[in-house]
Amino acid sequence: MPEIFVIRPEIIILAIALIILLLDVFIFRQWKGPITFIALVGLIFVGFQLREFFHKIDFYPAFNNNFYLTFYSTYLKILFIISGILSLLSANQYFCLMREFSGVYTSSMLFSLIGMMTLVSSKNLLYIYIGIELMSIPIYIICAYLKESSRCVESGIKYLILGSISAGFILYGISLNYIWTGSLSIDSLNVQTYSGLQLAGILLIIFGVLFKISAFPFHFWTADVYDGAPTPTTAFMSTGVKSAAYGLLALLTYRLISNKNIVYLLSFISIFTMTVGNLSAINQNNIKRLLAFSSIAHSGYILIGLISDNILGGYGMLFYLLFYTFANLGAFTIVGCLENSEDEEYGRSLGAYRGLIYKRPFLAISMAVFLLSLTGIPPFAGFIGKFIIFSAGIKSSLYCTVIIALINSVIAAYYYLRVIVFMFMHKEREEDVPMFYPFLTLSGFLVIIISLFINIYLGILPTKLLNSAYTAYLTIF
Amino acid sequence: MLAYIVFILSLITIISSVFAIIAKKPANSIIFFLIIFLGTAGIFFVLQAEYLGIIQIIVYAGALLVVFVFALILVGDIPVYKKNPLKLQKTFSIILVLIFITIFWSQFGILLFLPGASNLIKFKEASDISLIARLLLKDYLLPFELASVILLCAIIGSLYIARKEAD
Amino acid sequence: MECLSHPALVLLFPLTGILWNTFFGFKFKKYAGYIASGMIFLSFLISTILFFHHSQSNVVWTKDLYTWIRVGNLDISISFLIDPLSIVMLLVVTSVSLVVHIYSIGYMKEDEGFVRFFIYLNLFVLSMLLLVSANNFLMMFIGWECVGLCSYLLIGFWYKERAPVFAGKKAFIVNRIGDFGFLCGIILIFLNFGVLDFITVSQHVNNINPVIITVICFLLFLGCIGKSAQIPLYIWLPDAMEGPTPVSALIHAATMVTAGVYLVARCNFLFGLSPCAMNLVAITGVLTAFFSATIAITNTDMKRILAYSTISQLGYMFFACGIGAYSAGIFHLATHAFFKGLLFLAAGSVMHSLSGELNIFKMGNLSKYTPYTFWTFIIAGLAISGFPGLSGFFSKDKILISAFSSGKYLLWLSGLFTAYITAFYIFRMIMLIFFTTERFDREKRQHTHESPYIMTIPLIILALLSIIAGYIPIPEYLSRVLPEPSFVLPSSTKHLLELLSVVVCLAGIVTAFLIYQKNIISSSRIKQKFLKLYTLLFNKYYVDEFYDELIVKPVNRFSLEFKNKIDDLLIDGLFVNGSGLVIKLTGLLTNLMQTGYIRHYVLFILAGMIIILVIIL
Amino acid sequence: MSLVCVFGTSLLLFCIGLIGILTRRNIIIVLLSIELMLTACNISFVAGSRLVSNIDGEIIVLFTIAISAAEAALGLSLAILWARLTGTTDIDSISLLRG
Amino acid sequence: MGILSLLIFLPVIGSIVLLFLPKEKEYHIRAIAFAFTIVTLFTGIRTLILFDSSLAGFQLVEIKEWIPNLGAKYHLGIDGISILLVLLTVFLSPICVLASSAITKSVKSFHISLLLLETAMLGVFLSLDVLLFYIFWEFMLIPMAIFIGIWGSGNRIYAAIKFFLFTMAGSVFLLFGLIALYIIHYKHTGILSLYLPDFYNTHSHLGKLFFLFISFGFAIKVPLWPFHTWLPDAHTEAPTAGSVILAGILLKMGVYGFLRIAIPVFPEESQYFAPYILGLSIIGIIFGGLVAMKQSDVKRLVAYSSVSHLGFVMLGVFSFNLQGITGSIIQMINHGINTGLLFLLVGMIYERRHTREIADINGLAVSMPRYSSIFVITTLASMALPGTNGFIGEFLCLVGGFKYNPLSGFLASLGVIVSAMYLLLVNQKVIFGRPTGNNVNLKDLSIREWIVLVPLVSFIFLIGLYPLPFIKLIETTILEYVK
Repeated sequence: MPEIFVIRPEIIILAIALIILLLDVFIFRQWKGPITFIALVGLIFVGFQLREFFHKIDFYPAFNNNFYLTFYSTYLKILFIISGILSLLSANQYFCLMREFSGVYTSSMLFSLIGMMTLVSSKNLLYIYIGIELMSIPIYIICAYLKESSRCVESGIKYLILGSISAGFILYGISLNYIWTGSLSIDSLNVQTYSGLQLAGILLIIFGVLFKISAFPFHFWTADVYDGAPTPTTAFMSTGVKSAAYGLLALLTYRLISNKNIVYLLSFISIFTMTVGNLSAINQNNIKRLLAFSSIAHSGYILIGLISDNILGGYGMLFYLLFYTFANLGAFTIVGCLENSEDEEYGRSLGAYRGLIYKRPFLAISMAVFLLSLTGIPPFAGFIGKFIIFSAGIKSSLYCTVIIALINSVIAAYYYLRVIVFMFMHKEREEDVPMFYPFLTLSGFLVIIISLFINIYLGILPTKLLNSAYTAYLTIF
Repeated sequence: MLAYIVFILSLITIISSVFAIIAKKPANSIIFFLIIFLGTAGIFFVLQAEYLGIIQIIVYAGALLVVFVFALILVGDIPVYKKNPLKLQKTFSIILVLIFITIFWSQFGILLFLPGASNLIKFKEASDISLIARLLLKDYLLPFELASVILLCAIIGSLYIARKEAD
Repeated sequence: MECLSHPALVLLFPLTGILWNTFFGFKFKKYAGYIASGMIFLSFLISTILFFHHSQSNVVWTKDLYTWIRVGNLDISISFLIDPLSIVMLLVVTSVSLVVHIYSIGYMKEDEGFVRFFIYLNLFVLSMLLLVSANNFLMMFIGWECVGLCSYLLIGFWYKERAPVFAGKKAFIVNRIGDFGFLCGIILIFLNFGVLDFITVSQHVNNINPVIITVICFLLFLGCIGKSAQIPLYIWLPDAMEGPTPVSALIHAATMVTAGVYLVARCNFLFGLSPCAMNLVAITGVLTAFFSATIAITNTDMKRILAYSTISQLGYMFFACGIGAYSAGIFHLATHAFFKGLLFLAAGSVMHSLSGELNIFKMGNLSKYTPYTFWTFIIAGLAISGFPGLSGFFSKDKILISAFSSGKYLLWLSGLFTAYITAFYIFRMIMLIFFTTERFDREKRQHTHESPYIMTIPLIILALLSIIAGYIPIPEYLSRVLPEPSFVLPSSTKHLLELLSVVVCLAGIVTAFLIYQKNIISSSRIKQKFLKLYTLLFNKYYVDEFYDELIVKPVNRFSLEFKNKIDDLLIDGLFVNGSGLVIKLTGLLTNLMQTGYIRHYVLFILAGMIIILVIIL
Repeated sequence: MSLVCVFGTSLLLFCIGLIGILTRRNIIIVLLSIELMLTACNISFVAGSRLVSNIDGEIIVLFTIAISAAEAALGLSLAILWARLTGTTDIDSISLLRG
Repeated sequence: MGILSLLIFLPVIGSIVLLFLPKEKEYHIRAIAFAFTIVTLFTGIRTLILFDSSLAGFQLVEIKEWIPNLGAKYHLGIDGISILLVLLTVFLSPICVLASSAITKSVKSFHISLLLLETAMLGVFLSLDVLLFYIFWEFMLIPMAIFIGIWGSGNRIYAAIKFFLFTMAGSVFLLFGLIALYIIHYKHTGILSLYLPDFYNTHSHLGKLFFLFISFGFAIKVPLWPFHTWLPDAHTEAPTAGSVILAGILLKMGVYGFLRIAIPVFPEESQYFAPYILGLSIIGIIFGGLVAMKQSDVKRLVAYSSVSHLGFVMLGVFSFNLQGITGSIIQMINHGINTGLLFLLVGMIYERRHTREIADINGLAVSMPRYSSIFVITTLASMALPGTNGFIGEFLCLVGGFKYNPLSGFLASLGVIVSAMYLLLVNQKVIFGRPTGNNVNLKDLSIREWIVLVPLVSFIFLIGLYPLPFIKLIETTILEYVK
């Protein structure tokens, strides 16, 4: 098997991206529909390819052991592809009324996907650095995608500056680690006897990754960037990018878990992350910021899965990421849907959700399911995710962290419930604004219905997916 | 001998970077940055990483700074947006950064006892360019390609973003 | 005969009456009273059959109907106990009820709640029969509570007015305080004996620690105090007079209030083992008898005077039980049922003729208008005063003699004095109602008339009973089951004592006669002389006010404070909503950190990093 | 000893870059400061490569240079866009999103 | 599919059927919802017939693999502790459907929620798998909160959020405790299992902590005294059917949790904490009643009376003896019936008068005599008059309490007085007196309302006069349990 084989998915995606760029410029100048279609077909194809990998290849090193194809990476790659597909559909829904939609957006997303896919397969810090950059740089573009909107541009700039700084920290950390160990291999992080210098380097790397998963105190950018960016971008960032960062962090912590200090550090970070995220979300009236803060909080929960030193936590995290991807994408699609149909400012506020059940029961119910799933209320998938993660935490005797996480999920329930209250229990006030009916396209509908199905299905019958996550986590190297 | 050169180059770089940061006018900053990049390239040369030194001069000092200059020209002289007092910010920044330096510098102390700590000379006689090339096309083939994708992406993005819409 | 002697039949008839009147009564409104009365009559018949049947076989019967509750060793059946005690009670209850039922047909004729009234009455009889025929404590408790319920419903019968409803509530709650004690006592009995039926408990009573028995007796006696309106829980009974008069006659004079006495008598095997409890019963009885009699002296409300008199007579009964003369107590219970029932019914007749007037100072010279009422009233009055030859004399005398013979002279003395007061206030009332001058309004005189036969015939029946009841050898009959005090007096002393009580009785009557009829002693002068005492008595020792200040208001205030301060403010406000608020405010704080400035963010991130690094490195 | 001196230089440059980001108002200078940080990393890598006798450090510098150029280009175009939208490149003006 | 699965999923099927009905056809929606609840009721009766009361363990057990990774199974079973509660649930549900004719807003969603609620409650009582149990337990929050929030009155949103958050705060601690048990069991045996009886007699050095956590979750649901403040709000604002279910069944889930999980899993710890819990129950009994007396809203009053009654139930449970536990189960059923009736009655008056203020309602005995008789009967049953169902439960609980500790029983008996105080107060103010204003002309009970009330009232007397069959049904299980 040639080495090129293992990067076939990445190559295909790259090819699609390039084709799209060309098509965009030369053929589909006015009507951009086929672009999404091509991208989707490509991504689905890649998804099936990866599924095949998942059944066949448990471990395959390439590029002189710098790039491993494992169940673990394949699982995450499928997750990214799913996130990509749904984000693209969501973007199609979001931009349906705008002229701006073009190949640049789609291809940027595809480029970012390549970055993520590289990231989780890498066994070399150089690969990781490149992966992070390849993942981030297209995101800067699609954050600032709506050029007329100063909010979008602001979010792009913020993300770029802060992201570059974090990349700088990672790089410096890599250099410190390199100075001490003389190796760029990820295995050099495996510290049995570490020096302060190396530990400082490792910490800097972790900080950089924590920045990407928006953990406290590196979370400050999250709300602003998520708020400003076009909603599909936000959705993509909060699912794909985050999952990739988590995939990477899991690779790192897998090697560092023997160091108790780092476990304590991460558990503290986890506590602060979820608390700060939830507390900040409580007073939000802007639904995008609300979801942004909630995604910070979820980072905190997932961290528990990472630091609990057992398989349960590992595959719990993988499961959590998957359901979270669906729930968040669904929610953001609905947010985009409402945001689009109204005056921008109002569309983002909770007021737009007032009495949604009477106007668009489908949207309201789906939104409620997503939010409840995020809250962790059974029988939706979020509950199973939380259950496993907390079980793992308790198994590793992280009692305090788990209790705080549980209390936090009550706080979180408050603001999720607030949205539900707005949708279901408030009457739409007539004097507020003229009635509007959110416009839902087929693609948006697809995203919502798929997410809905998955969230309910995984809540009731998670066995299959848990098995996959389990086998995937077994091959984390 | 080399040690002295390195020392002097470092000094120049650091001083000019300080100036670059405190310079009032952006244009002056860019000039100082030129000095920094050149100084860095000098350090590379001394460390016998000539290839990198050249690249550093070409890319950083050559291309990048020019782009910055262009940007500066395009943006023009920018009025201050809001008179936000930065004093507190500056004080805190400097304090924090000093702590940062202290932490890391104390970690560097350990390097002094390593055998190769003062060894500026290259470890191998073989040309590093060929070695780099071999690694780039073998171990680091994928990042190499991906770097090109990054550049492509950045190009497209910059184009898309900076372009004025024709309508 | 055999088949008719099942005690359940006694209960079946009132039950039938209830069901009939509930479901069909409103259709056949006219017949409701007759049906109810007929049912009670049948009950009475069955009771009589039971009596004869039982007196032939002469043993204690128990009849199980079905198992009510069985949880582990807690095994309680619905079953009946037939012994002389319960038979006496059954007979008294059914007979008085029958009379009252018939009387009510006339008395309640015009009332819109006619059918309802008879439903309640039947329900009451049912519960009362349940109470007296119960074979175990818990079943007795059913009856016990249900008579309380009926009392509540019947006191508040005229529910449109405020006062009856309030009085009903008061009665129920005060009764509940007693029931609380009773219930605790029952549970303690169960825990210590493992069973609840009277016979088994009485067999095992010697194996139990006397201290526990005393506690149980106290608790049971608390129940009696509540139900039988003894100090300190008697306050509900005077208020209960807000109900229709037949109700007062039946429930609050003749039957229900005597349930406490019945309980003490029934539990004689327990009380007998606890001298302490016995003393308590006796002292409570005497005190109640004395104090309520004094209150009755100054009262002006006819029914309330009777109510206080009832309390006083109940005190006698407890007094009797307390000194071990259970049969005397029950004897007095039976005679009292007749003459006090008669008093009330006659009072009802008086009210009927004066369209509801209650103040005895607004009556007078009624003997002219209402002869039947007058004569029956007089008979009852003489009976309660202990006039020789009438039933009250026998029973009361028996009590006093027992008291004397038990050696508790102080108690005996106060009992005797109470007898004097009783005779006095009863005849004070009789004088003011039937003699002296007419003091009622002119227009009322037009309507003043004797009650219809349906009301007077019951009066006559009761009057007859009041006369002859004393000759029935009830104590002897009861002594088969109830222990008799062991001490005997020489018959000379006995006769002396009898004479003494006759003298006391006559003295009371004469005093009343002198004061109110002849005005030889001016009542107002006495009033002036003992003004303080008079006010004290007139205001019933301020007991209602005292309870109001000491219990009702503090409980109310405490509840309100508890609701406002603890529940609403502390728990809900501070802990529940407060924590929510704190979280929200902290949220605002964390939101403040989201300044929007990149340099701030970098600074925060740097600070966080440095803190972590300093800690870890 | 001399290598340690180089490491010190890189650390100082990194920190000066940080100060630049923290205290300068002009987006362009901020972007330059980021470049300074990356340059500091480069120096560290090259010196490290000498210290551990391993060429990997030099290779990563190559990539860093490329990527930092890409980042800078993108950053500058965003800055220009921002200037076009709001008429300023003051970094404090980028604070519409907050709270 | 076993009968228990059928029992659980019939309402779900019903709600799915409703989902596809156009929402304009309100009559059909009601009819179908009613039909499904009735069918569920019959299934429940069938379960009762299949149930063998002479066996102690779980019966009609169904096991299927569910999530093998976590050791979770789809595991249902019924025993003496749950059978009565299940029957109560299926019995109250059709009544709730019938009682909701006043609902005109979103009829379809209302009935869907109702059916889902029924499923959740049945699921809680029937699951033997902890994860399954918790899923139903927590899922129940959603329809209930929606009930309160959409069809509630006045301050409904506050009440809905409070209900949701308060009970969820409890359930997360419960979740922690359950997970801890799960993990401890795993560490002891090496087997991942969520089968509830596997956890029984777990020993852990942190047992006390875990017991407290689990108890906290259940205590909020019960609600034990200082954790009760969600209840008055939720009860008051919920629509009639919501209140009935809330009082009738939901609160029982907390007690059921104590009986099924907290006590058997931590026998020693529960012994250790019993005095404290008993103390709280007694405070609840007495102060709940006193506070009820001072309420101005009928529903709030009834809600506080629930606090008081559930205090008796907890007293029975934590006396750890046969009488106490039997009594607590019977008392739960009674409370479901009595308080359910009270809420139905209050709902009926609310439909007529659109107010629940005690001060605004008076003299109903004059204008609605039949209604008033039922009301009085219910209050009497609620204050545990012998001969009604309330007495059986309360008496047995008190016997249990006395048996455990005479002092606690004695103090709890004071509740007998308090309950008379507040319930008679309602009677006095609402039922009796002369009607004024709008209270004069009120329509007495309609036939539909009779159909709603009569089954419940008949149970008042049935249980009150002949409770033996009910006791027999649960006796064997509890005998085994007490051991």
